[in-house]
Amino acid sequence: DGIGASLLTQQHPFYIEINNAMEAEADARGVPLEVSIATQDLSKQLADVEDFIVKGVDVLVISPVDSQGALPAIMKAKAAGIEVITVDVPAEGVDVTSYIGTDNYAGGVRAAELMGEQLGGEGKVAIIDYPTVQSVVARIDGFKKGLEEFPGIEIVAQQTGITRAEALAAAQNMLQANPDISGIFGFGDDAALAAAVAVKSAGLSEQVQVIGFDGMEEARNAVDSDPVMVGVIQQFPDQMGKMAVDTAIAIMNGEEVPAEQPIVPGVYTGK
Amino acid sequence: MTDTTSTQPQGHSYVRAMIRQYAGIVLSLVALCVIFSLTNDRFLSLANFTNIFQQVAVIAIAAFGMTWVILLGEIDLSIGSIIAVAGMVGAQVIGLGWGFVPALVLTLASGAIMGLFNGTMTAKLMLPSFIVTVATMSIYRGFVSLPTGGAPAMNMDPTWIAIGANSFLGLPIIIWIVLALFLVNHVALAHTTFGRKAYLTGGNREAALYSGINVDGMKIKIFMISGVMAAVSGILLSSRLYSAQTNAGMSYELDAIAAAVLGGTSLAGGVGTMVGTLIGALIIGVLNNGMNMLSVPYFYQLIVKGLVILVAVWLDVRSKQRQG
Amino acid sequence: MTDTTSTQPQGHSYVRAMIRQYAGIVLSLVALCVIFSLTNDRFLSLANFTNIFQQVAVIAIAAFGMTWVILLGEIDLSIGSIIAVAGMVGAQVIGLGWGFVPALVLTLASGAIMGLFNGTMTAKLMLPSFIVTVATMSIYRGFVSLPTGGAPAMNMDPTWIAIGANSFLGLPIIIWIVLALFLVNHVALAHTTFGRKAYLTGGNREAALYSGINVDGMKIKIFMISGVMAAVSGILLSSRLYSAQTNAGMSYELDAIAAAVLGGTSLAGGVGTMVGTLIGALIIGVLNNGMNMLSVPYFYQLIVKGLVILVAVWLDVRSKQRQG
Amino acid sequence: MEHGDVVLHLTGVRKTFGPIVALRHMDLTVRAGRVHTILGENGAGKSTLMKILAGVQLPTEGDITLGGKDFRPRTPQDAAAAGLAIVFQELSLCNNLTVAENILATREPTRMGFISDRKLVAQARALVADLGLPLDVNARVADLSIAQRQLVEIAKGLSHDARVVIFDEPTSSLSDSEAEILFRIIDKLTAQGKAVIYISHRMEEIMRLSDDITVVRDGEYVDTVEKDETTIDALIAMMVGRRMDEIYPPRIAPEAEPRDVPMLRVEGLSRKGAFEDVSFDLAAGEILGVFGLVGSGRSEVMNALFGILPADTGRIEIDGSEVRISSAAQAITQGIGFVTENRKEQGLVLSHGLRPNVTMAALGRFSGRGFLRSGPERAAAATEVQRLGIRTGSIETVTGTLSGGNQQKVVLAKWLATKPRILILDEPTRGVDVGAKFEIYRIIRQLAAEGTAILMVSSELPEVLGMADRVMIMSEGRVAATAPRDTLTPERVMTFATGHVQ
Ligand SMILES: Nc1ncnc2c1ncn2[C@@H]1O[C@H](COP(=O)(O)OP(=O)(O)OP(=O)(O)O)[C@@H](O)[C@H]1O
Ligand SMILES: Nc1ncnc2c1ncn2[C@@H]1O[C@H](COP(=O)(O)OP(=O)(O)OP(=O)(O)O)[C@@H](O)[C@H]1O
Ligand SMILES: [Mg+2]
Ligand SMILES: [Mg+2]
Repeated sequence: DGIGASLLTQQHPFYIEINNAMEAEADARGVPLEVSIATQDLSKQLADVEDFIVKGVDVLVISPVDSQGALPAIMKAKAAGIEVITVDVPAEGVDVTSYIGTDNYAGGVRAAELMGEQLGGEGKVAIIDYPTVQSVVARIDGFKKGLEEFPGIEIVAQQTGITRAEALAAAQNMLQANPDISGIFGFGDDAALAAAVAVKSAGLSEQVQVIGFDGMEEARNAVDSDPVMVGVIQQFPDQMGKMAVDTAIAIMNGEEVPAEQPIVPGVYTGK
Repeated sequence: MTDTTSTQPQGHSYVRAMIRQYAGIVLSLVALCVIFSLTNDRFLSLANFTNIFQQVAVIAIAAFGMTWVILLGEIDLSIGSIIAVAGMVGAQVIGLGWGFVPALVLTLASGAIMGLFNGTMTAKLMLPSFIVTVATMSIYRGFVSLPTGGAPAMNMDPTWIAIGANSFLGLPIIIWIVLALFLVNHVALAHTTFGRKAYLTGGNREAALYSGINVDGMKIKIFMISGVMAAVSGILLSSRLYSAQTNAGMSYELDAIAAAVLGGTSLAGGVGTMVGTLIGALIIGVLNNGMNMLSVPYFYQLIVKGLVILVAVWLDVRSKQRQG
Repeated sequence: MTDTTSTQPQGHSYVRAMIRQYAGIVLSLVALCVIFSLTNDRFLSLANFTNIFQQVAVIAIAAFGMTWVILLGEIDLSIGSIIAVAGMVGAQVIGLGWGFVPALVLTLASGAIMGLFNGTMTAKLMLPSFIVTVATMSIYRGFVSLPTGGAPAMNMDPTWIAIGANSFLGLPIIIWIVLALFLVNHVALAHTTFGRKAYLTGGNREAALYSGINVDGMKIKIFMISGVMAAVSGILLSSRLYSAQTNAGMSYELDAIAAAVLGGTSLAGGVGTMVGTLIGALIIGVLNNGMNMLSVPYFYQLIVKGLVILVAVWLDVRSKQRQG
Repeated sequence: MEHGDVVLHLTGVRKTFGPIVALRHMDLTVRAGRVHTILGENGAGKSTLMKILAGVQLPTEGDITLGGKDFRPRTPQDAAAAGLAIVFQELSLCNNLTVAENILATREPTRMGFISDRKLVAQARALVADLGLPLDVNARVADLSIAQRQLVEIAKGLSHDARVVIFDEPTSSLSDSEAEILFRIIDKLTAQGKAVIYISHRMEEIMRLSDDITVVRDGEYVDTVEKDETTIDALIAMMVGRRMDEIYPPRIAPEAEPRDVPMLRVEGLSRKGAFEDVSFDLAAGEILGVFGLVGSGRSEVMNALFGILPADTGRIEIDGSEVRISSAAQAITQGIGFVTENRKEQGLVLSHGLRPNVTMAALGRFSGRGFLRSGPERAAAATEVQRLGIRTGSIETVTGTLSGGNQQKVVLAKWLATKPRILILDEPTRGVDVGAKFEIYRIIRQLAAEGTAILMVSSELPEVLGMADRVMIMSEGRVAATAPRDTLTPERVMTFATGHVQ
């Protein structure tokens, strides 16, 4: 009994905050909570959920490693009579009791708007992406869609930089190939922070502006103190985690819960 | 029936020999089971053992293939990528509407071809298999993403899904597949001339050559076996997940190697059995499952898993040394 | 100065021997450079070569350590995790306010201790290093997350950051470090009795034992070298990133092995040079950089990287066979 | 096929490895029912020729006919199918498998595609019994001594029917009693009308076994003679291109004054399961021969003295004071050198050049403050190569490409480079040709004359009696007798060795 949570990773501050918020809330409300980390491996997530089923949890909170790929895990849980809440990443092809998450596409559009403003509608832009994660793909799609409003802005390069080290190398090399870049959009804080380092080490601080996504503490501090980091799309993992536990408790108490609980991302551009 | 593997003394007492050979790892496995069932009363249930077997199936089957490769003194680091490619091939063929059987055949064929490439590079160009398969690990991983640009591909073919979801005679089909493949691999290794040739080649390449064994041919065939086993793993994985993931199977090669080595397969070649590998895979499965059941935090799981591998291999090595 | 490695014919023409030995990989490196400079006019610039060197520094230094290990016929798969632990140790010590020098010393010590553990398990318990370091890869990766629970740890110590950001005599400090460590490792390997003992132990462990070489001691020392080199890599990486990431260095062991093997180090032990490893690391760096510059999509980069490794190793093996 | 008919005929066979000419020009005529010995110095190309016949290597040029038909085997199966069996010089067994599994490798009896283990063991057992070899077919090869492995190799080579049987130095690691078994097998083979090609460096057994003898020099055919029409001296002269009067060089009077304290004193040395209560003295300048049957524990005593497998009890004194030796490094520091019996595994780094091999046990002498000094190192390597007459292109030649005898000399060179006070020689002339043997004996004498104390383990009785001042005979891990050479005859030594005397 209690809540079982399957989170997609533990090596990202965003998920650590979700995790911490969930544990704090569960503690505060006196509900048992167990957390498994899928380490971005779908079959581990499936195994984690199967183990939750054997343990007999009442509600499964899951942040899918993959929207479609989580289908069997969620269906298994539902078949075992467990209610499912998805957090951060939606599930496709199966109905869940509730979805709590950031609208990544909208966040991408807002990043584009910020970029357009900062560059005054003119310039060359590079993107650091992570093509195998859907929430990131949605951000990039939203960003590209948003930039369509600014015909003077051209996307000249897009490279993958999954870890911070990879993002640093990708940003360095893109700047080397296109020294006239004036903006970089990083799919997450890691990518943006790495891009800012690359900009500085290439001596292009005056010319290039970097926008990130996630808005964890480190990135917000960077926006405050580092002129290269002009802004970051801010998600609210603490709200997500708390809301997930509250929703789960509501379900256990037999209350009705909304099917979607979107959390609109903010734009952080400094204190 | 007497056993033919080389590490076993042959004699009247087959059971005693078995016990002696596998004492170290069986001890580890039993110890883990006892610890977990004492700390969690749901661990010791049929449902949970079905769970463990299902979870371990992908690793176990890949490890059967890996056992052949290691036995030959080679290594195959590309199986994680082959698992992903196989799932993707299946999903794409199903997507074309060709149906289950062609999808199955082409998936297995893709595994065989990737293995053929590994084997040919190793045998004919005389490159070390470690570096060949590090390279093909990257190449095949690149291949997976070509059809979808990195996105996963759904595969909801009912027969395909049934493999991972349905049961037969009360046991999940996946478990039947694991047991069937275990039997085939065990018999092929322990009781056929092909298996014997693998032991000879792995034990002393030059001696095998002088005995008239086509050593290059053996290498190529065995990398193909490894490729096909990985493809079967890929089928099971994508069946369980209803989809082919582009990052499927990542770093599974290390689990497969760990399973084989835990089971007493020597990385130097020439020594190893399928029975050992199956037990090794079960140790890894029980460990993952048991720690999940105990809600051990992820980082501690990493530490405990590493320590258990160390202890189990050490027990195995020591129990074999004692017997001289 | 004459060379003392065993694979080189010694004679009047040291330069000719060098050319012959490294013909295969130098050819690969030059070919890559030519292709990239033809397709992108910014490739061939001092700024970009500084870039490449900086990006390759982490791999190159880890590969120097790996060269020692492979030379001994062993392998160290835990260096990726050691890189992460080292960064984290540095960040934590800085976080305690103890300052740069203690942080540096403790970081290097942590690398040495992790290497000591690897070496002791391998030498004293006589476990295969492959399985020992697969296990410690998991264990050390678990350690990284203990202080922060998986989150990265900032490390904004000005001296620490200066290592990755500042220049000295017009060249980034990182490059000076790579060159200095190259020189130290090269001289130690090629011109000291310690290096000779490493070659001999790797070439034939038993013969080395009978010749009075403390084979176990060599193993332990060399795993410690590998650990310390990985720790230096971890320092550079965390310096360049202003922080210690818990997933830092993941799968870097494969790049380090690839660099060493591209450079002609034999996985069987007993053969290899630091010069080769440096060139091998440069090939990997040039390849990554050039493909980024050309905006090659990620999946194609994986494929091309694998193919280039295959071709380069094949060229190397072939050029050596030709010379008999 | 009648006795005396030509079975195998070779003309103008040539084999090159890149620039290296292994066989220049080889002619050979082998007849049914006769033992045809091939005699030549180390590196003359004998094994290469046999590998060509066995289908392991292809000749560069030349014609071969077998039973009148053209014979050009491309694989070992081709050769076996044509009726050729070979016992290889270099052991080609899988240590991980049992004796039975090795003997019948690739010819396992099967039933419906599966190996029948019962038949496998039965067949192997029958074969071993038929050949009269003392082997347990269920034993793992890894657990056998070198000599026993050699017997397995013989059984494996003879496990299928053949018209021509080749033995490439089958006795190099056998003691006389096992060699006797082999000779009986060979007699049986020739009685059945089979042709036997035999390679050995032991002149006595060649004279005993052979019908025809072909001499090879530098890869070139020299002559074929009938045994009855020649003498050992004549053969040696043909082989080395000059006359050699005396195989065992005379003793040179010791230069050092004899002292009362022995250089080495061993008292009550025991190691469980290996040897018991071994005691002996060894004076400076003395050669103590250690004889025994295979498995009598001689090598284990030597390993204990050298700190590899230290003894459980007993004491070792050097120059009158007790020493503890628990590692090879300590042994070397005490001035002990150890020419091991298995040069491939314990002696050499085959993939490395000669120079690092020669200096590997004496690195300290070629370094300063941890740095190698390549000048002295190269000089030392060159000196040893010259002193021992090692046939090599340069001091950088890869050791693995040298012939067996030359490899043996490299091991010797390696220990001479340490300038030992006490030199242990375990089967120092295994697989070495007569010319090289003479050189090695000469060097041993020279060392003894310079005051080196020498322990010489050998399974060749003539060698022990020819070289030693005193002989220690071991039997089943114990010292059966120690006596001055003058008091010993071959018969007496054998009685002690076989344990017939208490
Ligand atoms: N694979 C090889 N590559 C290069 N050289 C070789 C090879 N095999 C043999 N040789 C050379 O060919 C020559 C003949 O070698 P072979 O082994 O036939 O001599 P052998 O007469 O059997 O000597 P021994 O009495 O020492 O066994 C030697 O000089 C050896 O170095
Ligand atoms: N019957 C046997 N079964 C298994 N192993 C044996 C047997 N006899 C001897 N051995 C092994 O072979 C080795 C023979 O001992 P050792 O080498 O000391 O004897 P040796 O007198 O030097 O004979 P050799 O001529 O073989 O060197 C030992 O290591 C022993 O373990
Ligand atoms: Mg020979
Ligand atoms: Mg011996």
